[in-house]
Amino acid sequence: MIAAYFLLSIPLFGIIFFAFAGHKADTGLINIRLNAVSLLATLWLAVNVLNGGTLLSAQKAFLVDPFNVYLIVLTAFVGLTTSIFSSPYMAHEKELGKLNDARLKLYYSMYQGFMLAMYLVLTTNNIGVMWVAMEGATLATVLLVSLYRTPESIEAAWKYFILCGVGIAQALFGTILLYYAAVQIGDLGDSALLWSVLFEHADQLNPEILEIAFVFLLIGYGTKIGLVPLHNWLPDAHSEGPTPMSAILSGLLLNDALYAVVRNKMLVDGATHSLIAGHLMMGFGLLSFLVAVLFLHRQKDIKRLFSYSSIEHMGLMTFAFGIGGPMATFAALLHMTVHSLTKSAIFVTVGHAAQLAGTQNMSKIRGLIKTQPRIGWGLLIGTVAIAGFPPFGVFTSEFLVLLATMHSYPWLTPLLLLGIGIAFAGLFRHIQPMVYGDRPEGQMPVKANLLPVMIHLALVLWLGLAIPGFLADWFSEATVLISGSAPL
Amino acid sequence: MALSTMDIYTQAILSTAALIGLTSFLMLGQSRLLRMIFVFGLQGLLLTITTVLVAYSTDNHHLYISAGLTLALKVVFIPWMLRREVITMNMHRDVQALTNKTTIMLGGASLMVFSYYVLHPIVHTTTAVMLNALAVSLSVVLLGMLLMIAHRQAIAHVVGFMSIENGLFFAAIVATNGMPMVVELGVAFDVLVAAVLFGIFFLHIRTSIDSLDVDLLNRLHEVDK
Amino acid sequence: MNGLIAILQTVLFVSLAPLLAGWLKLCKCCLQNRKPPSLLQPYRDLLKLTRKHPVVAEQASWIFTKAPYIIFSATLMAASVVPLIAVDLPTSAGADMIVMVGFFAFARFFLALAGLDIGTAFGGMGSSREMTISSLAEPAMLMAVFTLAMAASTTNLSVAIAHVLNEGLVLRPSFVFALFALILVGVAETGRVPVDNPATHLELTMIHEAMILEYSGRHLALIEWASQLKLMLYGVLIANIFLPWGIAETFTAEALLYGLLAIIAKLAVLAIALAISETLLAKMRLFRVQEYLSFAYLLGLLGLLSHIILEVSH
Amino acid sequence: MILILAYAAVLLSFASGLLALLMNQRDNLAALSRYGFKKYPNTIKDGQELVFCSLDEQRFPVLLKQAVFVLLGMSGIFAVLAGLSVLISTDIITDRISLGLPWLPWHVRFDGLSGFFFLIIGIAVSTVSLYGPAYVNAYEEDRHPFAALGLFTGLFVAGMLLVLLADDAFMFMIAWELMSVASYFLVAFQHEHPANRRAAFLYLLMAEVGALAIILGFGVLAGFSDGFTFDALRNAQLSTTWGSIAFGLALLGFGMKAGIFPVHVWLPEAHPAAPSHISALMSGVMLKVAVYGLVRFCFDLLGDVQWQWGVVLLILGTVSALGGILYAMMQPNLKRLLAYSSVENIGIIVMVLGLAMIFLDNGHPQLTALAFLAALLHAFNHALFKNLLFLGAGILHHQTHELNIDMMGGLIKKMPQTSLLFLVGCMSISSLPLFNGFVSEWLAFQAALQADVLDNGVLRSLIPVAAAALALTAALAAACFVKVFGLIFLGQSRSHHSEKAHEVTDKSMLAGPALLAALCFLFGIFPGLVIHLINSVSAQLLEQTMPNDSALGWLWLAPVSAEQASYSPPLVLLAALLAGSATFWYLRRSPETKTMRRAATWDCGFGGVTSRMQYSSGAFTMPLRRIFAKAWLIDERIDKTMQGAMDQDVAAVHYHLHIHDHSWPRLYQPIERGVNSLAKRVGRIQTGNIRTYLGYSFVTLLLMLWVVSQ
Repeated sequence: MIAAYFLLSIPLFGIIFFAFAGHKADTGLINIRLNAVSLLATLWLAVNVLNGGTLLSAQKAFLVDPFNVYLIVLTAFVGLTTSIFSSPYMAHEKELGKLNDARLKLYYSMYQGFMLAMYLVLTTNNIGVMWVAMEGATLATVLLVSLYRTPESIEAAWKYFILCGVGIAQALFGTILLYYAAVQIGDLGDSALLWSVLFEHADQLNPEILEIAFVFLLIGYGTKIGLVPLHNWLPDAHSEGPTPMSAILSGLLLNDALYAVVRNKMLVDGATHSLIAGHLMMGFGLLSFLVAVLFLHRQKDIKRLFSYSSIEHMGLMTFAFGIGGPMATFAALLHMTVHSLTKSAIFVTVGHAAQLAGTQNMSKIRGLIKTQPRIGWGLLIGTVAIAGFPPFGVFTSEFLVLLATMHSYPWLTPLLLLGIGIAFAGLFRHIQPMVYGDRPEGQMPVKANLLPVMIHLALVLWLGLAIPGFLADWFSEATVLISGSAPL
Repeated sequence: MALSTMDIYTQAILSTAALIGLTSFLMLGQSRLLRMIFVFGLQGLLLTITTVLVAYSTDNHHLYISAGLTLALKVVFIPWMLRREVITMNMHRDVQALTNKTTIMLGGASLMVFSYYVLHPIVHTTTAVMLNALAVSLSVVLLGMLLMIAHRQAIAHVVGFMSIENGLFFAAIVATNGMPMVVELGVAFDVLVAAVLFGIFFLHIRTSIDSLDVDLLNRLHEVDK
Repeated sequence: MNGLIAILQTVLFVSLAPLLAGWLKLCKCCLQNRKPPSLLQPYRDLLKLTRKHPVVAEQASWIFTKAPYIIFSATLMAASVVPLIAVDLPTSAGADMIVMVGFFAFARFFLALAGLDIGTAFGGMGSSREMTISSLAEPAMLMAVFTLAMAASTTNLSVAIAHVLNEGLVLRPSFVFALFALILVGVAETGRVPVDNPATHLELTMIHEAMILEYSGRHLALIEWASQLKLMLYGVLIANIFLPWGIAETFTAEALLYGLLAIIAKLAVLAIALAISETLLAKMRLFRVQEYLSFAYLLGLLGLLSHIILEVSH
Repeated sequence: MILILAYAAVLLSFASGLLALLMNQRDNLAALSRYGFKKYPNTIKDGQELVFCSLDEQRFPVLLKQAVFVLLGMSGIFAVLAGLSVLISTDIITDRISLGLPWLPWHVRFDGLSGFFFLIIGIAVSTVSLYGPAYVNAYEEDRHPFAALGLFTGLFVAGMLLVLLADDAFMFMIAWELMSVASYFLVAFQHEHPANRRAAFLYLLMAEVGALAIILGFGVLAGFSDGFTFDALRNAQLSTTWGSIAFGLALLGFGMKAGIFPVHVWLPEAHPAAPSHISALMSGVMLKVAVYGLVRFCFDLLGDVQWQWGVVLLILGTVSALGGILYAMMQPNLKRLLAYSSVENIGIIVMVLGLAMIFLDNGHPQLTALAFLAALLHAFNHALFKNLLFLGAGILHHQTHELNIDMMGGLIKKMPQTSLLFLVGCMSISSLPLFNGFVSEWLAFQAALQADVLDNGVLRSLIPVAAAALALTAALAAACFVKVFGLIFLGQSRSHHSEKAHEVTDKSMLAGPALLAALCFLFGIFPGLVIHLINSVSAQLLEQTMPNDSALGWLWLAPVSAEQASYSPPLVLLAALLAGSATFWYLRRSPETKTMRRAATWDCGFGGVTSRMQYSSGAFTMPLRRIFAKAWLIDERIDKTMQGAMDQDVAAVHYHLHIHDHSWPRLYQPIERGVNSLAKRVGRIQTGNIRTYLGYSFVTLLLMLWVVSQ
């Protein structure tokens, strides 16, 4: 458990440190180091969990079980690789004069703040605190969205702030209802908000209240996941903020919001013994998936494009969790992992592409492979991966989702397939012209660090070809935890 | 059970609940920003009173702290900040006419009914007070959203947002005698930060579009005109 | 023994082909009351040509010079498959009717290439038209052939003919259709009026002649001979498939002789019929040919369907 | 042991791909080796010499390319060996690779069917790798990096081989998509031309849609069984309806890859875009892998086939065959033409497979085996001659920088060897006797002619009609390839490039095609060799072999019985040679007429026969174009530019002819428009007004609350 406390203390230190020294030349490096240390801490934590099983801190304030521990490691990992990418990126932005020292300070300290919020969301056992941390994540990132102070970025940030604020407020109402239901059992006292306690007494909770509570929680956290029709803030926020932030928003924030929903769903299922929660999630997921897929076709801004693809994939995961069978859950967990790896890798390449073309407008970006082969190929391969082509991991999870759907709700499979097909077309009709062709005038290579991209894509490839034993055990333990039985 | 049979504490709670609901309505119908802010402060005050009541009746001491926080944040700080904003933007004179006010008010009323209807299933597991409290707070939440949808001023949006918070708080206090301390503090902290951020944002928005009308924030759309 | 007879029959085929051509020309002349050349005129022509010194166009490649041999031997192969005077010969086992059609295709392929080889407009025109017509004629022909093949449940020509022979006189509607189809196709494939006019050298109308315009000497001889062979081959097909009576089933001298006389008689009659039709009919426009051939195809199809619907008992 | 050969083939192709990646790493390699030799100076000197001179600036790329293709060739040879050995040993080998999902490792199964297609791929790949090095030298490294080409070629081949090995749905799909994606990158290899980019996009899109259909097909089977291994799927008990649904999905999926009409449009776009040796692999082999998929799915996994499916295949096949060859005939671009003719040949294969299904469901196992054999044999033959022709096209493009056949001509004198090889290809593909194409069509006819054993009158009349359509197809194919060979190699050269053209200097480029041509001829004369192999396949798959009447001896082909039909290519060849040589000798006996006199071509006395007078491709096909006018969208224009007094006399006449595919306006553009308009509608919800957004979540909240409170 010390690992958890240590883990939480690192970003806390980072916030304060960068608030004062965020503008120094070597800040990027320090940021990388901090995230590296966090990653080590999470690995330590993971090893503990692997050996000792679920960890529960004193007073049960923190809970680390197979479900969230791998998300914690994933968070730390993506945080690290993104920081590796962000240090040359932000340096370049500063050279371009888009940023000044104050904003760099803000950026770096908020980066750590965001990481803190994420770790807190994942490690805490108290759903109230989980809410607080989730709100904290919004507050930490909202200023990053408007970092460039352009009218668009401010507009995007405002929408992000208001919509997520209102949304998350619903989640708090849901949490209060949960607490209310828990208090009714009596004799729980202050531990009535502790997830582990609630999970034990789930079947005593009042089902009617929990159903209503779940609606609020789903709407609230669903706004953060970016479920249609609550998604409207997402493309704006992703496209207007600095790219590293888009990468961590897409790669981490959405996942953790989904994590929160799933945690609460487990309680609700325990109480209601009905499929209502699952069906709600399936409905939202499918809607988001199909709508986002169509949006892909109309994008002009490259980062908007990929934020819609994030919505699409989050929709798919929500759908899969909604189905709730062991295989679907396994698939959803796997998809969480591969999606955040792939998507953050893509955002890294997209960031560099936008830098070397000097614009995010896709009709202006051309001939990337000829200009800077690594970036071009990175973007192309990343898109191939995210479009769900084997042997990349995204295919594996989508395949499993499809088959799970085929088993439980066969008549929904054609919709999914249609969506995947349209999504593929939507992505490639935009990506192809950008990567191929001859290089346009005055498009110069930029200093880029594509190590993160390679690592991420390599990992996704590995997951697609073979899921390593320990990870598989992890996933299946989490699956058992969530869906109650092991996959096949 | 009849109102007369309840103890004075419950009656007080119920009446504050009613008053809070009323304040939400007042805000919804309000076309002058300063008055809206004033009413919002009033709502905060009512909330504080409720908190104190609950704290006293259940002598739950940490609720006094949260009462203090509410007072400081929602009665003093936020109204003061918003008021200053209005003055500097000198919007305190212009009346922002609501489009079809009556429909909105009717909508608000039906929301009240709706929230009772939604929460009705839980009545058999609880007392009427709880039902009322929850229904009122739910309707306050919904009215807050309606307020944000109806008004075009960013300040009105902040007021709506905060009154949603109030609704949540009311539910937390009355229905569950307050959340655990850590959560209370966290929420209060978030509210504080949010308030500060709102302050910053007013600045940015003013500088970018030279107004606080959110309808002017519509560059990022995907409707090809 | 059988082998010998088979070879003998093939030799007969080759040697009789010019005679048939001569006889046809003779009949036509009589009908058009011109003074006919001698019956043996075609032999004289061929002999003359083989003695001549061949002249070859400059652009011509080896395709042009080797094509005549290929064409001739392909047609010869086809001829060797068809029972002329006797059925049940080893040669017809080596290749069935489909292969025979294949041989025609083979010959045509090289004829068309030869036409293109010299690089003149005529050659191209000829081979284009030839390929067009033949590609329409082939399915019609196969339809007719399939009718027979299904009726006799074999594609082996001599077995099929034997089958028809032993079945005795059965009036099959399918055969009537097939017969007409085969006649139409034969006329088209051998380049007779109304599809093509072997006598003309008017550029715009000629098909077969256009391709061989550049040939001379022994090459021309071979090609001419091959086309005479083809004509006779169709004749023999029509004669022996649909009225096989007289063809030898036992390899005794008199049977064979009888068979020979029979086939000569049949061919003579057919030639007269052809001569009459050629005298009466005029050559049709090129783009009427597809109607003509699709009619042939239709007949073949009708034959097949009537066989399947009327004659197969299940 | 046999499996080891198969694995070796896969791994070698992977290795060749990875080796190609070293193309840009010359400096690092040099540094590494220098470091290595500094570390261990006591290694032999000449070894160092060897390494350094191989790492030399000029030599390195050449050596590396050769090495890559050597590995590829070895993989091909191993594939051939593996295929042959499994076919001869006629046993089924299964294995598991601990990759994939934790509870679903990759299942491997290597049986006769896979072996046969291994053989096809092996032959193609080894010939291509003979041909490759000289061909790829034409690309400049900076514009078309060899690394990408080599890598994806290796992955492509590996993918195809893995598809054949797969024994569970998951591995099958992975291998399948690996094949698709790798070939997509190869199609997009020369991406500076917008047309190629468009082709690549279209190709990948259709591959994706097809793959989704296949997944769904597997899903249907898996829905009725436990697990995704093929063994489990075989045992799935499907109702006829679900079976038909699965069949339809599989047909769509595999048909898209195989290029069945009307989902064939990617073929003519993608094949010209790819480098020629790749189009050879795609057209010659990848389409066969799709056929393999269809056969595996229908005959092996689905098990009890319905004759109605057979009818569907029969009709689709006939349409594809006719449509393919008709479109092929109209193409001036050689590789487009070949691509369309692939559509034709796939059509024939599918049609005969349909025949097999019909016979199978009507309980005629022997005839099933016959039709099945005809189909597989045609697949094999098509792989041979289509490879040959594509490689030939590559050589022509390499030497003349032209693919438009109207710009060639007279090449037979400039490139004698190439022309001979190409001629063999043309003769095989137009199914002339003595060549392999004829044998499979002959067998197809034999199968079709057995139709009157069927009870169903409709089928009995339908099948011969299809057979006649097949005849028409064959005849048109002959016409088409007469045009191709005649216009490219015969006559006078029509352009400067073909004027200057000469035979390839690097003979290794001819070796591949030569091998293929030899095989085309060999299997045309001794089809028994292949037929024997295929028999062992159908023995495994259908428990039934073709009753080749052995009374006549192995030189003979008697599919049903010697009575019914027999064909003996060797004897025919012998006789033909005898006859030919006899006449040849006889006619050229006299010494004075032995020689030929060369003279100017007859020019009707006008003088000056120029190459412009020759028939062009458009002119050659004009009669057919008028006859089958309905089959195409013909856009034919004649523009006159007038001049002189009152613009009365004609200065120049311009003739435009564009032939379009019906399936574009009928099928594809509507879909595209539909998606776009739908996206436009959906786009409206992103209004940009925050109050609207709040309204959304408000309404959603109320709705949800209402839902749960029901």
